[in-house]
Amino acid sequence: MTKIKSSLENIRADIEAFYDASQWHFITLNGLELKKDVLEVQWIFSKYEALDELIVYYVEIAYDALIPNVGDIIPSAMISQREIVDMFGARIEGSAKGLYLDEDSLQMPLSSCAYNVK
Amino acid sequence: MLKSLFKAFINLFSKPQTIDYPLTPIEKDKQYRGLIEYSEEDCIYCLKCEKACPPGAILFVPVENPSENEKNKKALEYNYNPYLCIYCSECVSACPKPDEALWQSNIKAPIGVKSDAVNTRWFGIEKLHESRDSK
Amino acid sequence: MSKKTVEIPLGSQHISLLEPVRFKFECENEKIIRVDSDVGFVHRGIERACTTKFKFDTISTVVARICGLCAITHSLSYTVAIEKLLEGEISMKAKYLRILLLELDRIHSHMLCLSHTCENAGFEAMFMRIMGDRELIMEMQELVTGNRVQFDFITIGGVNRDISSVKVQELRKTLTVLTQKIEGYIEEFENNWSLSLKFKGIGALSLENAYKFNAIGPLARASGLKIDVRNEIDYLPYDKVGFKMQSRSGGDIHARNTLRLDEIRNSIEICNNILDGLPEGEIITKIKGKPLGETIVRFEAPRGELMYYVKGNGSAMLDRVRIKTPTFACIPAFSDIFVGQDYADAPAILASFDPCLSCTAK
Amino acid sequence: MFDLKKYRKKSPWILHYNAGSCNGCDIEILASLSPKYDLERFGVINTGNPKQSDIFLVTGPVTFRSRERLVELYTQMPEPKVVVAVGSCSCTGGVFRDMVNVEDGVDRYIPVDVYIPGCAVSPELIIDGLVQGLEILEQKGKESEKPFKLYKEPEEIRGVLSKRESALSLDAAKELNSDKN
Repeated sequence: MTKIKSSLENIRADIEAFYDASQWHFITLNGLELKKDVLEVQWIFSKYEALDELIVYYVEIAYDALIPNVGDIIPSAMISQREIVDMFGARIEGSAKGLYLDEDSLQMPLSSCAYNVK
Repeated sequence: MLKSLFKAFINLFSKPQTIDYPLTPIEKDKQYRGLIEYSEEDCIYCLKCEKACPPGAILFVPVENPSENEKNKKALEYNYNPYLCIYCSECVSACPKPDEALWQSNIKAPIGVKSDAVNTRWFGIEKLHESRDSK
Repeated sequence: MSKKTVEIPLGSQHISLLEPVRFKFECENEKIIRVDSDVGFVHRGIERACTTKFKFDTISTVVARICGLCAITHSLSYTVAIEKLLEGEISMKAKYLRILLLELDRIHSHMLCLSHTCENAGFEAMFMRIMGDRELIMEMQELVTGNRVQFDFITIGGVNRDISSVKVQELRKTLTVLTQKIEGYIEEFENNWSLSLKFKGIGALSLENAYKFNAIGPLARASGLKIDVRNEIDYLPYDKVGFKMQSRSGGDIHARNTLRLDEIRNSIEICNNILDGLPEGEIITKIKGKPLGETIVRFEAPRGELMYYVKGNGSAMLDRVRIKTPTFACIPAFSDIFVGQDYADAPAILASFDPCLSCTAK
Repeated sequence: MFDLKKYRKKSPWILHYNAGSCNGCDIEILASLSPKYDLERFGVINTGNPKQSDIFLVTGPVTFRSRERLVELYTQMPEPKVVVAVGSCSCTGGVFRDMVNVEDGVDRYIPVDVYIPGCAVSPELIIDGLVQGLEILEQKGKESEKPFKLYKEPEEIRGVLSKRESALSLDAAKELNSDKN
């Protein structure tokens, strides 16, 4: 597992330059709460027909930062983006809430500032 | 065509696949994951099974007049809910005296009806359990 | 102007669906032109419970309850992740027994999918035939683990139950019976007129689209994309037990079904190899400590690649458990296949994906 | 004329809804319809239509999004009807008890007549539970035939719970709770 750090401005360009659909398989988007208001977002890729070759691009951001959408480069990232939006309350361009959660369920369940709407 | 006719003819005389279940009971293997059974005399009240149980189907709650057991210093009583149990046998592997105090039998779980109040009765026990922890 | 398209909902409760999922098909005459899906009916909040409610040594029974069909893959991926973090090494016998159960699980899951596709194509007799033979596998699983569906067979450091030589003999006998039955199915799926009419050339996914939408599992392999995680990992000795990559090139329902039959054959071969070369040794080794650090573990579930990301902080509670399930990653590909097909074929196409919604929503 | 009530017990039709289970119980329901355990011996057919069914099989702890559908399906079924909770998680919540997006058990929302424990339930327990359900179905059928009385004798009110009362109130359960406390 190789981890490559990127920044919020560069991440879209980095992924666009790196991603080759016939070589790399996009696995998923992962969110991780580092501190109370620092969120780590990871884009995980694996190589086809290679022994456990994983590449992880990650950024460390604040909760209210706007994460760029990579849905046009990797179409299958759209649904993972919606999950991160639901689970952490992060903001991603062009991704709406409501994949899993209802209005009366616990919002942002995986972050430490989860809250209930009454 | 001929082949399938031949097959149909064989099937006509072969034994049925269906087992005659409610009339003839199925014999269970010794290792079948059935009800968890408990022996009060051998229990040493270490509460390891309670901590290991993922859904919380084993609870020890305080009672006023417990049955006599010298190890039971806090006057606790064993409660088990077969409708909440997931039959994973984590409790048995956590128990310091498996096969004596706590073991997994190969008896089928019981079917409940409305008068058993399987859910609502357990809420009361959970409340008692919470009060034990807060003390 | 009158409206030219009509919206037809399917689900959340429907006779051809085992699980709650809602589709909204926008149809023009018979053809589907757009699909909307709602997959969140089964969301239970397991990822949160793994980090707040349960300690790390009981989670393997909890994550097994994410999905009843690939329960063993879930608990195996989680345990391997913890073993990697604790740097524990397990015995060869435990590894072999893990592969045995994994492959038995794959066989029964594929057979369920095949029978379900047949039922949705209107071939009730074939459904009954495959379901009847599937009981052979279920009996084997009950023999080895003590339960038919949720095994709780895998624990941190090895497996829970040993397998005796009497049981090995019985397993061999059943596998021989099963091989003959599978040969019968292959003939039926290739030659039967009503099955070919409903399956051949319908619901096709091209190789470019498989790459584009990152398809995985049988869906991708039926289109010719050679992705199989069993080929890309080294935690389990898959290369020693005779694993062979299967792939087809059609991409339609027929190709998916025949691919599944091929995989069942290969799995039976693997099971036989394991029973022949089962090494001696302990089935469980004690591993102590608390997980610290982060790791990614991938496994091939019956439906495709399953990924676990586990991060521990040195205490009994974990920091994060991220579960990526196969069906979840396939949803973009699914939606692409539906476009341009007849509405009447929708249930058969849906069944051929073998979707697992309880995995998807966790 | 046909005597419908007489044959209801001979051929109950079932409706199956998955309210968020892990699929384990659902495939076991399918397996119990398959040749080995053949539920069709009892006249059982799996229908997808709530308006034609007598027995409602629910699996899974009720998730937030499936609550509405569950109650809707229950109200669409004609009387008399029997609800069977299949599996530990639909009885009490099972391993999902107290998770964030889950209601613990089906009986928070609809009255349950038969509880089948097990994770996952084996087909023989499903058969046992359905046989139990058939008896309750027959009883309920008889009860619904009785003429509806506006005025009730005081003893009658105390002694026998009417069908509506037993369905809606959890009095018996509440008493049990208060005894324990």
